[in-house]
Amino acid sequence: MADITETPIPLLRPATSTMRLVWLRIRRNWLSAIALAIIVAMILVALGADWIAPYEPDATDPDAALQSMSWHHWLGTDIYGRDLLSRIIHAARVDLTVAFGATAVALAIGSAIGAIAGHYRGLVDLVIMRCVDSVMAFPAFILAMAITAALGNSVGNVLLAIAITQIPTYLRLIRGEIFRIREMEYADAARVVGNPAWRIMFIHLLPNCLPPIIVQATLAMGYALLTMSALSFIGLGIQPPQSEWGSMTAEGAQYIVTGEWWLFLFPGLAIVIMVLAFNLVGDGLRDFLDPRMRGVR
Amino acid sequence: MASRTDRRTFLKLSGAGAATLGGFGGLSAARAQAGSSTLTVAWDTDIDSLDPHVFKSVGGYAVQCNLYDPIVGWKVRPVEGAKGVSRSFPNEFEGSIAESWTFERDGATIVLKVRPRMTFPSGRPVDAAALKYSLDRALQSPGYMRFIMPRMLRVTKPEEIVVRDPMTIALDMKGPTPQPMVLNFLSLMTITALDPELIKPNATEKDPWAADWAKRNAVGSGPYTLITNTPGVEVVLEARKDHWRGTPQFQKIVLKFVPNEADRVLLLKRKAIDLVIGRPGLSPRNIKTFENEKDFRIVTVPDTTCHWLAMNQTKKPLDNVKVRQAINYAIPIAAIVPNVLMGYGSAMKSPVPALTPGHDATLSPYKHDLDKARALMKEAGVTTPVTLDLAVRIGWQPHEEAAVWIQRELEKIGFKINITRQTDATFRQLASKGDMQLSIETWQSWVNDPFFHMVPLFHSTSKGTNTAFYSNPALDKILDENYHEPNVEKRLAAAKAAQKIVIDDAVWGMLWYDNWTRVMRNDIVGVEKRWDTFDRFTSLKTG
Amino acid sequence: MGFFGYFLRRLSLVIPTLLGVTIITFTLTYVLPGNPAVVKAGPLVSPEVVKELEKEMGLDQPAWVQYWRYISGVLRGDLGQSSSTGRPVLEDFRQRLPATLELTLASLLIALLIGIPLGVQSAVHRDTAIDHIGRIVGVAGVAMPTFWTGLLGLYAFFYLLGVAPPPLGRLGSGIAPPTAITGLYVVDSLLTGNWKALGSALHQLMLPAITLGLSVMAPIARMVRSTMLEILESDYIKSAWAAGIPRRRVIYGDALMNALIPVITILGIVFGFLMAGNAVVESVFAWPGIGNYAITSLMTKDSGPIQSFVLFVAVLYVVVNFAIDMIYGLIDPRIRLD
Amino acid sequence: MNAASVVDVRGLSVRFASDRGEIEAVDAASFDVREGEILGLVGESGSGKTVTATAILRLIRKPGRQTGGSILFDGRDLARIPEDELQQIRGAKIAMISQTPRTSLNPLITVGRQVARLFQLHAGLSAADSRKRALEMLTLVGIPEPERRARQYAHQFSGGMCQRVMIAMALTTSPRLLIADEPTTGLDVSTAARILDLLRDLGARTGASILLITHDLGVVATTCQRVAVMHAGQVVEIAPVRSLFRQPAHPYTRALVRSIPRIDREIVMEPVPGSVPSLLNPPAGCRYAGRCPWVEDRCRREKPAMTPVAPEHFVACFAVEDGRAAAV
Repeated sequence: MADITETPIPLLRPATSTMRLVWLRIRRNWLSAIALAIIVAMILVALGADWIAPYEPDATDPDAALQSMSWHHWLGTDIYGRDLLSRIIHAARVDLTVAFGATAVALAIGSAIGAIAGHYRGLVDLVIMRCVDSVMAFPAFILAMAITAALGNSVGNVLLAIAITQIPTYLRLIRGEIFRIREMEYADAARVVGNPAWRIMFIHLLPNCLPPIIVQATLAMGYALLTMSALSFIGLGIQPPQSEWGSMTAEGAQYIVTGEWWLFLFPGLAIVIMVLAFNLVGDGLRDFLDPRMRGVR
Repeated sequence: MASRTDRRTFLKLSGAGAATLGGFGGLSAARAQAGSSTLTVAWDTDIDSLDPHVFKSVGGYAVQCNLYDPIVGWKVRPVEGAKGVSRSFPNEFEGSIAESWTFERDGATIVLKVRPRMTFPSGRPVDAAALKYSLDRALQSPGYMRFIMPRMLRVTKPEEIVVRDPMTIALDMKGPTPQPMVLNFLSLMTITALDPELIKPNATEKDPWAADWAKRNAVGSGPYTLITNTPGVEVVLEARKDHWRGTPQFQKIVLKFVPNEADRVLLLKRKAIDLVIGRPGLSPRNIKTFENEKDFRIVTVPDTTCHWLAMNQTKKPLDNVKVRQAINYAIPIAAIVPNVLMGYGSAMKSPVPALTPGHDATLSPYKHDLDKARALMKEAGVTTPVTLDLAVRIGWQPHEEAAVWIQRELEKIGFKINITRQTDATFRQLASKGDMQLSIETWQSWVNDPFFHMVPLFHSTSKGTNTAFYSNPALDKILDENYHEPNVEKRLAAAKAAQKIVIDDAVWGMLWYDNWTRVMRNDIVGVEKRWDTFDRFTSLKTG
Repeated sequence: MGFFGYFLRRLSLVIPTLLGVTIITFTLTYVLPGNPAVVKAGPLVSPEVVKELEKEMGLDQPAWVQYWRYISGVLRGDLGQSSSTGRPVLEDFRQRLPATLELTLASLLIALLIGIPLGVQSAVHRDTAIDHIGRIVGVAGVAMPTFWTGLLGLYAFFYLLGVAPPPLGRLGSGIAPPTAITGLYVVDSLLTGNWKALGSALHQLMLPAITLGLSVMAPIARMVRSTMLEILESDYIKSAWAAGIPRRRVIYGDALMNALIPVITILGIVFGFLMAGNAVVESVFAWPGIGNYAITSLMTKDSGPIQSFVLFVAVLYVVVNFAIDMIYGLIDPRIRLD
Repeated sequence: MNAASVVDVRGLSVRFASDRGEIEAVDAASFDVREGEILGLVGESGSGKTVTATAILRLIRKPGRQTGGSILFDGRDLARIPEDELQQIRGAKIAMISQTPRTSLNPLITVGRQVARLFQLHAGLSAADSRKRALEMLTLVGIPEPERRARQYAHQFSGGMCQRVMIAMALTTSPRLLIADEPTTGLDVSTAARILDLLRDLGARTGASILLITHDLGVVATTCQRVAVMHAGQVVEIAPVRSLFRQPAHPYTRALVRSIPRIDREIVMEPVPGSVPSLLNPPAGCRYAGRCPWVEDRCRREKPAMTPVAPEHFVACFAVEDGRAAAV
């Protein structure tokens, strides 16, 4: 029997509607709510880039080169007279593709290998975990740098490089959860009743793994954006004609000293805002999904 | 004062944003140093080797030009209408290690008279014996001089280098050789005097020319000596007190490694450095921002650096001459020169640079004419849009910008162009393997001679540098037969014939010749630009 | 003997990891495009010469032979040659490592000095404005690409305001480095009482260290905050309150002491971030460390330094994490004495 | 009231804010602890005993807060004096030992140091003197080999030993009131008995009054002089031990007494019928109404006041007031 010292929660009875609770939590986490709205908005902008962007992203106009912000070009133009806003909007596609793609790939590969390690245990697990240790021995960015340098800097390779650095996280998460479930008595009981193993895994794995995975994946997308932009800065980023915010910022860096600061500032801001949004949503989700935090206050 | 100028410039450039930050101008750390004896220079290269006889980085060559003396030198004369700048002119030479020279055997032998009382920093004399040792080493040590010397000078064995008396040395070439070619070759900083007494103790059985040691140690007789070389940080040179040219004003040269161009601009604008050198050093767009700044001076003179659109003839449809001609008609060079080069360059009329003997600007029919280009495409039978990759090197800003202009025009005549950006090394590798389709290439010949220039670029046997993979036996024949033709008139006529073939075959998509441009503190004069484009600090002074 | 067992257990994991690391670095360089022989030979030589060079450099051997040569070279301290400086990579590393260490340690110090109080205050004032601001500052710190903040800082503090020195290395121009003891200019100038060099070294270090420090401060602040929250709720803190221990001492003594133990464990991760950030920040500020070296080499496809940098960082990362585990074991009596 | 009160709690209310509304953890609780006595505070889990104790030291943390009442200590209201003065009282004049001795000691500080620093803090002794006094104190609470044990850490101690250390810490400065919150939870029976003996013994020797919080009426019977019964945040009955066990008045107390196992003093209690009501927006009346066999309308509407049923014996129940309870 727990005493009241811990928290007064055990005494709670559902006295209010679920909707109200959700609203209360959003109100408490208004920052995360705004961040989520930004992400959703950015996804919509990326999807509708062709309609939203005022100009073709690659349409050069030498007469309008290096113009500052104006009614015609809200965020100015670059040396080729391309509209910066349109380019940022179109670049969102590449950035979000890599961010979501890398996370999805890492999640898929990580879960699969994690499940194998968890299922076979023993030697297989040992070998897999030593490989994971080796991969994790590299700071993520350094590994991504080495992989991109080796494979060449296409969207696919950058995506893959970032994904590889994230695999261990999911792999260990899934593996650990499988180990935990195997230990549990009710899994044995369910097996006796005749449920196939995968079903037991799936039923018990999903609800336990999902919250940390969602939180992890959200944060990872922010890191993916940062990694990509840093790769671009050191010259390993995505190549034209595709542009992404990081390479745009890196290119823009050449122009700050000559006064064309917008080329550096705005793509960089796009990264900052998106990473900030992913992080805030991740933090918010952590609070929201972590059962220990639920209901306090 | 200086800081105020900076602020005003910045305010002008960036408008409202700066106003809020504006109050701190007085904190500037500008260095007033007229008459100072230290010159701080920014560059973007390390020194990979100090051995004159091996192929090396720009940094290696640039430093070597100040640590060694050439045997013969390119003479410089003031450029008219420009303050404090001189340049070399075709076929004008001056004495250096060789005070004077004469030709014998109808030009098959050159006799060099070594400058008297010339010494290495060690105090040992630079004499015929030292020169003989150095030339023997060039011919025999690992490195690329052993390939180039027999080709150009037609000296293949040490026995052909003869010491006649302590101050006289003769080179016996295979036959009569064009004199300017010989003198140009002897003006290269890679063919110089090394202090034999420093090399010899470091030689081993496996390494008889001490190639390992020479990589890290300078043994020249030049106006400067190397004090420190800290890769990635700085290189410090100090002037010799006893050099035959006299003592330079700048006693100490500090070359700071600044890999990022934006940083170089920043440092120069803040006067943390006096001068930016290197290739490209500063790109035209950044140079332009210094045009109206009274604290800085831009020195710009025409040069022999060629930039062209390389078309790999092993890739369809670039094997078709009509397609290549069409591309030449589509290149908007008239727009690129002012908009990309900001005027710091000029349109290419021939693959042989305008300053090179034999250059003929009248041969090329090409000018921007899309109708003509489309007609040629039609004649070539190319109807469906053709997709091609156009590769440029990362960080070569004019190339990246020009690529976009070219892309736009080529797409108007039936191409779909993907611009790809490669690091320098990848670019070079793809080019030499023949994996490029279109790329923007550059070349500068240290020896200002049409044949020296054309052979590596267009001769069918020139692997690696003939990036078009162009092969034309008729051209090969002209180049081979006239490379060492001593008759000046005949040789120039052959150069013209060769040029015509190359232009008619539209081997290159002709782009531009660069200007040689330096931005520096406004009180620096005595700038000298030679054919190899490397800076000599000995002539620089304030005034 | 609990600690010794713990030491052995952890050590047994380190060795296969290091082996894996070398295999990964080798594989990555093996497939790295850019033929070192072509780079070395220069443009004017024939393919035959390149072939000859390839043979000389052992590039024609099968992968496993090359790996064996690579690993035995690494064990002998032979990291190959750099084609851009023409020196053995090890020598270049030795020259540049102090710069990197100095920057890394300074950044870590800044991150800890800001991150810990920030985390503590956020936890103590949970859900108040202080907490929210702390959280935003922390998250914003990680959300900004370091090269972006670095360049902005350079532009503002060097170019516009002139309070930061030019990004030209570790000492101002004309200032001689202090007598080398540790290689860290700040430490050496302190030890030798060279105040001029100290001032200059700190001045040069300021902007890059703050840039890098801010980027890794957030995980520290976040970890401190969450462990502090947990610990402030713990029984022993409650009993400390009840025992009338003064507030500051409870928070910054009893609670923080316990909160710092988990923080030590994330220092490994922070170190990883620092090494990664280092490369970029060094490149922005032309800081003469190994990160800048690697990135410059990336441009010139100088494979020796890149390969060695990646290997070096990974090994260092493994060693640092191992050391952190050991420190953790030494500090926490629950591990040390069991 | 014959003897002087050390602490007099009057109408104490404590509330916790939550997503769903206010939780009234303590509702107008009143009781006093007298000079030299051991007062038992009993009730089921969640009845507000610990919150009450925490409130006395004013250590209620957000989202909780004291919403009413006063806590008179030496004639001053602890709820209203400045924090720095309170600091002088906590640990020094009012000490507390908790139900979780093992986790109540700082894991990173040696046991000896944790005791010694209280001497430094509250008695202003030098480091050396504090150390000496700490060893004496450890000896006093029955720690064998105190020299060696003082250099050890909490995790090297058993639960009982930890509780002895806690007691040693609590008594360093001869407090006037010692709050012992379930001091025997988690200890085996014989250890628990010895800890209680120690408390009783030391209480008598140092003259400290003890507020013993427990859910075990057996403990109360053997240790305390008087007892206060709490239910759902309300004090429902206060009486001398003898009187309470002989004639429990409140229906809840009756149920509690009935639930005591006969022979041994196992800590587990027979459950009282029904469950503790929600403290979230609780009804206005008696909180036992939902479980009470004698409930009537008035119980749900009004709150019964404390009324005497015997000397020193007070109860808050309309049924008792009305005499209906006696019928059972």
